[in-house]
This record gives sequence, structure tokens and C-alpha cells, in this order.
Amino acid sequence: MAQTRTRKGKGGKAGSPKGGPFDVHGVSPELALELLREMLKYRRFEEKAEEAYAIGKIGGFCHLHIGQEGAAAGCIKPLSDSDYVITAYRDHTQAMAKGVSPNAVMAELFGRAEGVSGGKGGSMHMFDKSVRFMGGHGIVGGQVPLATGIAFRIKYHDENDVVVCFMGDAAVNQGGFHEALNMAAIWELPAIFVVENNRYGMGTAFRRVSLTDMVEKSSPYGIPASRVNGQDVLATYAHFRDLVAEVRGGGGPRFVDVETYRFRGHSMSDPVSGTYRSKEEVERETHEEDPIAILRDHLFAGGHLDQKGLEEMDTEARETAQEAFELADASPMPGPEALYAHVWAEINPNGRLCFDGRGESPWR
Amino acid sequence: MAQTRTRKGKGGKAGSPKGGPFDVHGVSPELALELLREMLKYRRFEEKAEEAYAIGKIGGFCHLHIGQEGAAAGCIKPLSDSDYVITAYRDHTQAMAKGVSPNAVMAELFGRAEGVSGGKGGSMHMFDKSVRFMGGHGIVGGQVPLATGIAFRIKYHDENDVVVCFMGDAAVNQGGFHEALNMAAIWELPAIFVVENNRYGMGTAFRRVSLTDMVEKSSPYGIPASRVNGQDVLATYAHFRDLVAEVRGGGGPRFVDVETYRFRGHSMSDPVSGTYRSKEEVERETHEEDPIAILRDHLFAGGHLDQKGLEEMDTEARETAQEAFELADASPMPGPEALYAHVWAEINPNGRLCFDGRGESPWR
Amino acid sequence: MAVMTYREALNDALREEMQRDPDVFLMGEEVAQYDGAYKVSKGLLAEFGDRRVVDSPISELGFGGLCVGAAMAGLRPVVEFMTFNFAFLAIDQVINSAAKMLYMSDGQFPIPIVFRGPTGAALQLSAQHSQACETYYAHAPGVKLVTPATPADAKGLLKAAIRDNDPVAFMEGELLYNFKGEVPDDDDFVIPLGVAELKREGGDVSIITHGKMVHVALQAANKLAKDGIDADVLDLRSIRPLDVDAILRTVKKTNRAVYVEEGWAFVGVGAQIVATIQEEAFDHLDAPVVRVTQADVPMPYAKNLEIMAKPSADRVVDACNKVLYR
Amino acid sequence: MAVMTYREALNDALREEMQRDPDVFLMGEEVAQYDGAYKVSKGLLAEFGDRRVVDSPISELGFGGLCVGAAMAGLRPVVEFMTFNFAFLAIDQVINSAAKMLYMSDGQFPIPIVFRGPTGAALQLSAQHSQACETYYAHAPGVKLVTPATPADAKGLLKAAIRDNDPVAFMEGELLYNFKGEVPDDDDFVIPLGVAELKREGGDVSIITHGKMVHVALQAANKLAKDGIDADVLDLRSIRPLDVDAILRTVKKTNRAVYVEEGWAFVGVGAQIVATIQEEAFDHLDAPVVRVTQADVPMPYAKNLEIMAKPSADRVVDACNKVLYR
Ligand SMILES: Cc1ncc(C[n+]2csc(CCOP(=O)(O)OP(=O)(O)O)c2C)c(N)n1
Ligand SMILES: Cc1ncc(C[n+]2csc(CCOP(=O)(O)OP(=O)(O)O)c2C)c(N)n1
Ligand SMILES: [Mg+2]
Ligand SMILES: [Mg+2]
Repeated sequence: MAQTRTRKGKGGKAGSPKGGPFDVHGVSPELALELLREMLKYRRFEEKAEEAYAIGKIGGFCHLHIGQEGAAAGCIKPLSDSDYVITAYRDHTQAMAKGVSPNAVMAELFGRAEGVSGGKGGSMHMFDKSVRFMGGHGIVGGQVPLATGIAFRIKYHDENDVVVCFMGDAAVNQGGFHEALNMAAIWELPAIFVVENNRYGMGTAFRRVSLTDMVEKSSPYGIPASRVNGQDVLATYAHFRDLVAEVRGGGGPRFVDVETYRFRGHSMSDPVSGTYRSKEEVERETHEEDPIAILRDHLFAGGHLDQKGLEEMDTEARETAQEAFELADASPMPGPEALYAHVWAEINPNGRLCFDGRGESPWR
Repeated sequence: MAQTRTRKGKGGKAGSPKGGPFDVHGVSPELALELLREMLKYRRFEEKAEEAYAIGKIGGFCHLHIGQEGAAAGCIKPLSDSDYVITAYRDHTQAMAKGVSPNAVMAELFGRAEGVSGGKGGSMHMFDKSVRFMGGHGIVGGQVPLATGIAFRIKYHDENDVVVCFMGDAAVNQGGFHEALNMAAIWELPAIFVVENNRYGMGTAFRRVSLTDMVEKSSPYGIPASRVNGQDVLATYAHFRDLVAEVRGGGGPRFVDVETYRFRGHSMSDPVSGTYRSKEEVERETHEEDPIAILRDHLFAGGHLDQKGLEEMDTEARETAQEAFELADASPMPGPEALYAHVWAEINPNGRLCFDGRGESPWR
Repeated sequence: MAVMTYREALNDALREEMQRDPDVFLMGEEVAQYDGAYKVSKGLLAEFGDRRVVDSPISELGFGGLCVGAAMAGLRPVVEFMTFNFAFLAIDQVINSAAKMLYMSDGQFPIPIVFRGPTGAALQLSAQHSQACETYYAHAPGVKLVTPATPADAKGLLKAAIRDNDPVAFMEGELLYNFKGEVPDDDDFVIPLGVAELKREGGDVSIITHGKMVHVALQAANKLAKDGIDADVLDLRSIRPLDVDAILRTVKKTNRAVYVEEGWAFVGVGAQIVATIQEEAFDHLDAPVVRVTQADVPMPYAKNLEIMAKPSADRVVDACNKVLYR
Repeated sequence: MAVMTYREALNDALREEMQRDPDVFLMGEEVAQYDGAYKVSKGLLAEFGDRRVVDSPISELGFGGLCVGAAMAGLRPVVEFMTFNFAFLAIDQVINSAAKMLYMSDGQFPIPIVFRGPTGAALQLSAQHSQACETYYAHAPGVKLVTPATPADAKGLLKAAIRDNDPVAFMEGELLYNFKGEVPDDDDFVIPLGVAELKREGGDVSIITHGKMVHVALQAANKLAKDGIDADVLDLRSIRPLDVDAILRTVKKTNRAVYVEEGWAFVGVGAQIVATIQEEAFDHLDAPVVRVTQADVPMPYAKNLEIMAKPSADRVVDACNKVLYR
């Protein structure tokens, strides 16, 4: 990874003021090391997925999270097991951050039976109820009302959990976002709405489709907004640790602009740079704003990590990714019975549910 | 009409400061008299519609504008003929304010061939292209994107017109409102979005479905917002006169909270008061905040009108309403050929467009 | 047996299911403080409080989606759409979230939700408030579609829909709410989805229908009876699951069928029923199946035009005569 | 005749119609600066500028409705939905505004608009990105539905759709964009809506279909030919208006028909075609019409399952054999 510089003029709690980043953010070096380990794991995983896509092991759309690992690690780390996470289609690393094994994510990408969604969801639709990872949704903004409903359930049962809802910067132009935030506000639901603001929705720069800053977007609902530098995982972690405590305490919903950058194309078919962003911009960001490099440098500077330690960590991450690849590749395709499985939750003994005339469905 | 008191603490340009309301608002007494005449016309018209509904001459849903006449008169008066107006289902008086004859509106309510929409639209769907009255729309919030499109057309052809889009306070909770305002903002379209804020969407008080004030609703789009007392038609007129000039000059869109009150039930089937607002509240508002009485008192106080003049004006308004009733009642039902007319704009000589198997359509 | 209105029957079903299962809640516009735009939820706020009877903003996409999310997390929402005409705004969440969630998640997230409200025309509500919406909810696998015609069915089917673990679109009729009929007193009166009911027994022709049109079909059957024609009237009650056996039974008996549908014919529910009949009872048909539907126009406001646009008993009689070659 | 791709043909049609009529403009996500998510609008921004080629925010309901409003005010918008799967968010404006406006306004406001984009599945895009959406746009009167299968049709029909004064849903196919074919050079090459094309002439059985499935049907016909069966392949090209005469012509010739549809069978376009055939050619049918469709499941991601879910030439062959009682 490249040399880094701290992102400037972005507000929030970013940067390395005196006292050092660990002290300022109240993050122990151990935890910081753990965050680095995770981000490296995500990075190597996504690189492996990229590789697998290139050789045709993965199909369909595949949206990598490379460059944005700080959001997955920093926002999700403060959550407890019973908290919920939901996101859009760029969902591999959030799934892993919430506890899904890389093997199950990779197998899903390969469309195999051992995938976390049985091979039926694919890249955009990772689901794991056991760790309360609620998907993986492909309609831009569609997960925002869903998240609000999960938060509704938490409040309905007077539970202590929170839901973190990720979305891209383009999702705030969807009407459903506004409708959902309004309801979260009036009913004081325990939801944190997180924009992974990578500045582009596909090829459209956020500033071309909004006259105002991201943090303005929750103001008509009276939802407190904040901004944090997502490339600084320590700041992100600390920010979410505090927010989660507020929301868990009954403080109502929050809206957070997590500033980040996508180091790859929108999906595998989109070039890294081109019509909508310059090669220079991408190179500068990749060079200066890599969340992994930034944290590595902090840890080096604080003496908590050395090159050898980093290399060990990286080797481990690469091995995890490689293992995921191999297991996925060895995992069987879903059996033909999977085609008709789980279309319906119940068999109605009366009447017919399936109408393709093929005679192969269990729901005749 | 009852005695009036000026609405307090509502910001905007309401009230009667020294200099008198005419001077303050730069409205000539003649224009003020004209506004009074119009509001009286709307009031008597709606009362006549109420009567006609009660005896079964009008069917379906019928949403009266009684109490809100200040918005129709004050917001639309500053427009020129080539400007556009579009609104929701509570549309009778806006149609008249934009130039549709009361006769054509009443005939539409009666479902007759001479109705402005040929009897096919009814109360909720008044349309008159010749005066650029663009409807009459029944899906809450649905007219807001449409208005934005009309504004798009104005800018596309570099014309000098503006579009005024009315909506109820409940419409701001529709996602389409947000999507449309954002586009109006980024493309600097000549649209004025007007909330006729009567404090209730059907039986739901605005404060129950919003934590913030109405004027906050356009802030994420960077659209300047303002508020005016819609029961003070002079203030409303002056406010819109100024806004229209700004927008016509290329100032981009505006958002206005016009504070008003509905003196009747939501529609003919909804009681005037009951579960969601008290009898006392309705009586107080009707008593103290009647836009007609407020203007009348100003005109009396300034010596521009006396009781006799008022009575003449009122008689004229009643006659207009009565004539509309009688003409509507005498107007023929649409002929049977109207059933299939205007389903399609063109006959495609090839292929069939109509599929009801009745053999009566011109679009076979 | 108690005699009650369709509205009261729905209200009973909601109340009983909410009493039975604390995870059932009702959300929609005006359902709580106002007791429902059509008073279907009357008294529920008083009994269950605003935690379980929730007035929503006018945000169909938002509260529709919110309830799908609540169902993902284990609740059993009943969503009231003031009418299905407004639910076009929410249909993305019905199709793309509710219908597909279980499948995409390989069975992890069932969505036990009911979307209910009136479909079709009332009186002179014009084009944007009078559309029959069945087609939009019948097409996609993953959503059930239920269309009760009587108070007893309203109660028994709504209870079944609420207990069902799949998303159910439950389509009522504004013009049915005041319709009275007998309803069994049994607190556990549940009518399983997918069972059609032969509302009238006859041997000459099969009138097959669903929802509000059941009453039009029965009227037509009475008229035909005076003319010596004895019709079966089959009420499908649910469109998915579909009681294909009952359809085939009546068609194989009479060899002639008419489908009556409130909405438009083109790619309507009736088109599917016709297709099913000809696929599975081809050799039993003595005449093509004829459909009686709304005129293929948006619903006009004017009283006379609206009457012309709607399907009528007379049109059904004509259709029956046609398939009987009379 | 030039040989070009379906994508190029669409691009040509857009360019020519924009040159021809200054009121035609294109709006959608990524249509301008990015040259189109699928590059259909390539070069149009450069030629026409950002007044007429407009990148929208991801606000389907908003820009769909905006364009309907622009059409009310006299422009002729072409709306690109990145795919029709995302247009569920906008369908309220298509049905409740675009389809009903002319009628509600008694003919005052025609809505000359084209909503275009891919429908149905590409490769492994999973449930939320692979739905065939025809049913939702075919049902309501007031909207036309066009489904070109070849480059020539893509060009000629898109030009017709843009010139048409009614709202047109114009459904393309992601998997068709690279498909090559001959396209007449004529700048005024317009194919009128409502004219089906007999893509292959045969006398034994009629394979009727639309859109992408035309190619599957032709494959099937080739396989059948090897087996001595000669099939008609009829491409409807538009679903509304529907070339009923062409359907009846082929059915009356062969007396046996198969409908092939990319999407689901239940209340699908095929159901309507079956209903039309049995209503109007009942006595000419020697066998029930059989439909070949997507499996009645949301589209799965896994490659093998997706292949199983889609209609295939082999399934069409089987269906033909079935109606031929072989
Ligand atoms: C409703 C809808 N419209 C369009 C698309 C196509 N699409 C997929 S991702 C995307 C861009 C989203 O950008 P953003 O929200 O910023 O998320 P990012 O990809 O940057 O993470 C678009 C337009 C979609 N999936 N859903
Ligand atoms: C999308 C949609 N949802 C619900 C309705 C039913 N409805 C008609 S008017 C109305 C209340 C609207 O209130 P508001 O916007 O404040 O306007 P007002 O009636 O006060 O003028 C409702 C819920 C509708 N027409 N459209
Ligand atoms: Mg983005
Ligand atoms: Mg209101």
C-alpha cells in the first residue's frame, strides 16, 4: 500500500491530533490491530473475488468494496451480536464484518449450495439470519424502509438492539429514503442510517445530483446528522461506538455521512476511471486515502506494529481468501430441487400455487 | 361572516401594521376588491356544490376548498395567462382562479358533457388546457413530479412562464415530492411549490407525521422556503407577486408554506369536526380566520367598501353559483360514444387496442 | 351464526387475530385515531393502543417497505392501503422485497404480511380511484392473492391470510363493506386459502368469478333461472392459490364457462383462468370461454358512463347465452 | 441494408428522431455523461448537449413523473429506465398519470412519451434484476407495449414509438444489445406498431412469441425442422396494439399453437394470447395452446438454476410435440 496523508477539511473526528489517534478516539492498540486485520481480510477477499470473476467463476453483477473497508469495519465493530445490519448490493464485506464466514460469502459468489444464500442470491443478496445480517438488496434505496421496519420491531418488543442501515450516496435521491427517515423520526426508532458516501452513484457525481451537502439530507425529519472520515477507521469506529450508545439508550435515529472512496469501478464491468472521474483522481485517492494504509501508518508510528507483523497479518488474510476460493470452487452447485424450494413459506394443501406447467414443483 | 382577528405568531407578512394592509403589501384597493369578489365567488360556488352533493346531483368524492380561498386567489392572481397551475383533487377554486368558468366546473361536478373534462374527470380531475390549468390529480403528491416536468418544458424552450404547483400538507411525506424538488433544484426550474397547509391530511394532524416545521421540507434541496398566512389574501398575493417575479427572472424554484385552514370535512363524507379536531378549534378558526371576513374588515376599515357594496358583491357571487348549478343541471350527460373516446390519442390502423370483447369501441 | 356486515367481519378478524398473536399489528393511513377511512379498524386503537394500531404518514412505499422489514424481523404486519389504487407507489416493495425475499435468502426470511384494502370501483370515483388491481399482485410468484366476496369469507379468509407465512394481497371492495351476511360465531373460524366455493349449483353453464363480481354473477344466474337456464356460480375466493380442481369440476359438468371480472380483460385474471381451462379441460369445452369485464377504458366519472363501463348482470346473461349458443 | 447491433439500431433511432423533432429529449440514469449504462445513448450527449440528453438522479418515480409532466406540456420525452425492474418505483406515474391523463382530461392532454429499457433476465443477475415486466404494462388501457426482437425492429419500432402520441412502454433486452442484424438504410424507416411478423413460415404448428424469445423460438423451429416438423414462428412485436389477425392467420393454418414467454405464466401475456385464440379461433384448435415460460419462481442466481428457470428451445420443442400429440 502507498504512503498516506490524512484527509483534510472534512470535519468529523478524523485526523491525528496530539495524543495520537488511539488516545483521541479511545481505541486500544489491540482493537486497532484487530480493525487492521479485518480490513486486510476484506481487501484480500475482494481481490480474490475480482480474480474469480475474471476467470468466470463468478457471474452477474459484482460490486467490490475495495477502498471502503473502513466503513464495514468501523461502523459494524461497535455492534453486538444481536444488533442488525442491512445494506445494498455492495455487501460482501459488511456481511463478513457482521460475522458471516468468508467461505460462505465466496461460495455465494460462486453460486454454490454452500453459499450463505444457498447460491440463489449471489453477490447482491447475501443474507444470514443467524448473525442478523439482513441482506444484500438490489433496488437502490430499497433497504431503507426495510431497516426502518427492523427498527420498528426492536421498539415494538422494547428490545435493546439497534439496526445499522448502509446505503450509497445515490440512495438519498430515492423517495423511499425520505419516507422511511420521516417514520423513523416520528416514531423514534433505533436505527442508524449510514451513507457510504463514495461521491459517485455509478457514473454520477453526487454534486451533480444534489445542491447541498449530504449532512443536510436528514434535516427535514429532525434526525441528527454527523459526518466522519470513513478512511480513518479509528475515527469511524469511535464515532459509531458513541452513536450506537446514544441510539441504544433510546435516543432515536441518526444519520451519518461516512466519507469514503471506491477504488474500483462501480461493478466489474465499469472501468476504474474514465468518463466520470479522472485517472489522476483515482490514483490520488488510492494513494493517499487508503483506509488500510492510514491505519497501518498509525500503528507503525505508535510502535504497535512492524513490517513483519503486517506481513504476517497480510499472509493470513490472503490465506483466508484463498481458502474461501478453494472451498467455494469445491462446493457443489445447488441441486435441481433448489429451483422450486422456498418460493413459498408454506404449502397450502388446497389450491395450486405454481403455474409453469412443468410439473416439477413441490407447490402443485 | 364572523368578526375576525388577525392570526398571530405565524411569521410571514401577515397582520395589519401601520400604513394599512394595502400600503404594506403594495396592493391597490381596487385589486383588493377584486380579490374579495373572487373569494366570495369561490365560497358561494363551493356552498352550492355542497348543496348539489347533498341532493345527489354530484357523486363520488368531493373536496371543498371552503376556508382556503385565500390560497387560490392570492397565489394565482399574480400569474399571467401563459403561466401554469397544477394541483391535487381539491381543485375547484384553483381552476376558477386560473380562468375556468364556474359553469364548466359545476358541469364537471355533475358529470355532464359540458364539464371542463367532459364529465369524465369529476371533482378531482378538472383540466383546462386553454387556460393552462393542468389538473386536478388524485394520487397524493402525484402532481409534484408533473409540475416539475412542466417547469422542465418552460426551461427547455427558454420561455418566460412559471408553474405553480399546489399540494396539501400531507403530500410532503410522499417520496415523489422529494425526488421532484431535488430535480427542480439541480436544474433550476421555474416552479413554485405551494403547500396549502391546512394542518391536516384527512384526519392526521401534520404535527403527528412530522417532527419539523413545513418550511424545513425543502432544505435538503437548497430550495428557498418561505411562509405566508394564507388567510390574509393581501399578504399572500404580495408574497406570490414577489416570488413569481424572482422565479420568472431565472431564480430557480421556491417552496412556500401557505398557512390555512379547512372549514369543512376532508370530503363530503367526513364530519367537520370529530375524532381529529375539536368543534372548538373549527369554530375558532372559522370565526377568526376566515380569509373573506379578514379582507372585508380591511376594506371596511379603509373605507373602500361598505355593507351595501359587500351585499351586492355577494349577490353576484350567489347568482354566479346558482347559474352554474342551473346550467350544469341542464347540461346533457355525455353520450355513449364518450365511453371509448380519448382512451388513445391515435388510432393505430394495424393491430387491436381494445380488448373488452364488446365490439363497441372505435379502437378495434 | 351472527348476521354482520363485511366491514364488521373484517374488524372481527383483525381483533381476534390481534388478540391471538401479540406480533400481529395494523399499520396504515387513518387506521387508528380516525378508526379507518372506511372504519374497518373501528375500535382497534381503543383496544390495542397505538403500539399495535399505527397511523402512518401518506408514504405508501415507506410504510409498505417498513412492514416488510418488520416481517423480516419476525412481526406479522397487516398493512392497510386506503385503496390498492394508491399501492402502485408501494408495489416495488411488494414485488421486489416481499415476494422475492424468501427465495433470495434461501428460505431464511419468510415474510408473513398481509396487504389489504379495497380494489376496483366504488361509485363515481373516476379513473385514479377505481382501478381493479388484481393483475399486478397475481403475476409474481411469492405473493398470494385473496378476494373475499361475503362477510363470512371476509372473516375466515382474513384470519387465514394473517396466519399464513407468505405475503398476501387481500383485496376487499368499498361497495362490499356494508354488505350483510351470516358469519359463524366460532372464534377460530378460518377458511383455508385456495378453496373455491360453489355459491350456486346448476348444470347448464359455469359462471366463474371472484370478489365483488360474485354478486353480479348471482344476479345474472337468477335472471337466467327465470329463463330456464341453471348456472353454476363458482367464487374462486383466492387467485393464488387457485382452486383449479373446482374450476375443472364445474367446467367438466357444464362444458361452458363465463368468467366475470371487475377489471380489464387484457392480461386480466380471467385470461389466466381461460388459459387454465383450455389447458386442462380442452376436450370438455363445447364453446369458447367468454369473459365479461370492465370496458377497456379508464373508469369515467359520469354516472351513466360508469354504469356502461362496469360489468353488469345483463352482460353476464348475454355471455352465458353466447356460450350456450342461444 | 447495413449490418448493425440492436444497440446501434436503437442509438440510430434515437439520434434520427432527435434530429427530426427538437421536442424529443432523452432522460434517465447515466444516459448522458456515461453514454448509457448499456451504451444505447452513446454519443448523444456530444451531439445534442445536456439540454436534450439529461442525466437524472436515481429517482425513478420523480423523473418518470417529470417526463409525463413535460409531455403534458408538449414535449416528447424518451425515458430510459436502466432496467424495467427499477421501474416498479415509477409505475404509479405510468399507470395513474400517463395512461389515464388523456381520458380524464377528455382528450386535452395526450402523453407522447416512451418509457424504454431492458426487461427480463440477462445472465445471473438474480431475482431483483431479472424480472420480465410485460404484464404490468400490458394490462391498463392507455399504454402501448412494444417488444422488438431484432436490430431492424429495434430501430423501426422505436422510431414509431417516439412518433406515437400515446405512452409507449418499449421493452428491450440486455442480452439483445449485441445481437447483429440487417437494418434498412432509410432514414425514415418506421415500422408501424401493431404489425406482427412471421419470422419463419411453416405449416405444422404455430410458435407465437415476443421479444427475446423470438430467438429461442427460431432455434426450436430449427430443431423441429430436423425432425420433419415445419413451424410458423410469429413475432408479435407489439403486445398493445396486438396483431390479432396475424395470430388468427397462423393458428387457422396450423390448428396448433405454442406461446413462448420470457416471464411467468400466471397472468402473463401468454395467458391473454391463449384467451384471444380460444375466443376467436376456438373451432380451429386441434389441441390446447401450450405455454412455455419461466419457471414459476423468482430468478435464482446460480448458473445451473438460472438455466433451468428460463424457457429453452428444448422446452419449446417439447411443447410443440405436445400440441402435435407426438
Ligand atoms: C432503483 C434503482 N435504480 C437504478 C439501479 C441501478 N444502479 C445500481 S447501483 C447504482 C448506483 C448507486 O450508487 P450509490 O447509491 O452511490 O452506491 P455505490 O454503488 O456508490 O455504493 C445504480 C444506478 C438500481 N439498482 N436500483
Ligand atoms: C397516494 C395516496 N394515498 C392516499 C390517498 C387518500 N387521500 C386522499 S386525500 C388524503 C389526505 C391528503 O391531505 P393533504 O395533502 O393535507 O391535503 P388536503 O386534503 O388537506 O387538502 C388522503 C390520505 C390518496 N389519494 N393518494
Ligand atoms: Mg456511491
Ligand atoms: Mg391538509
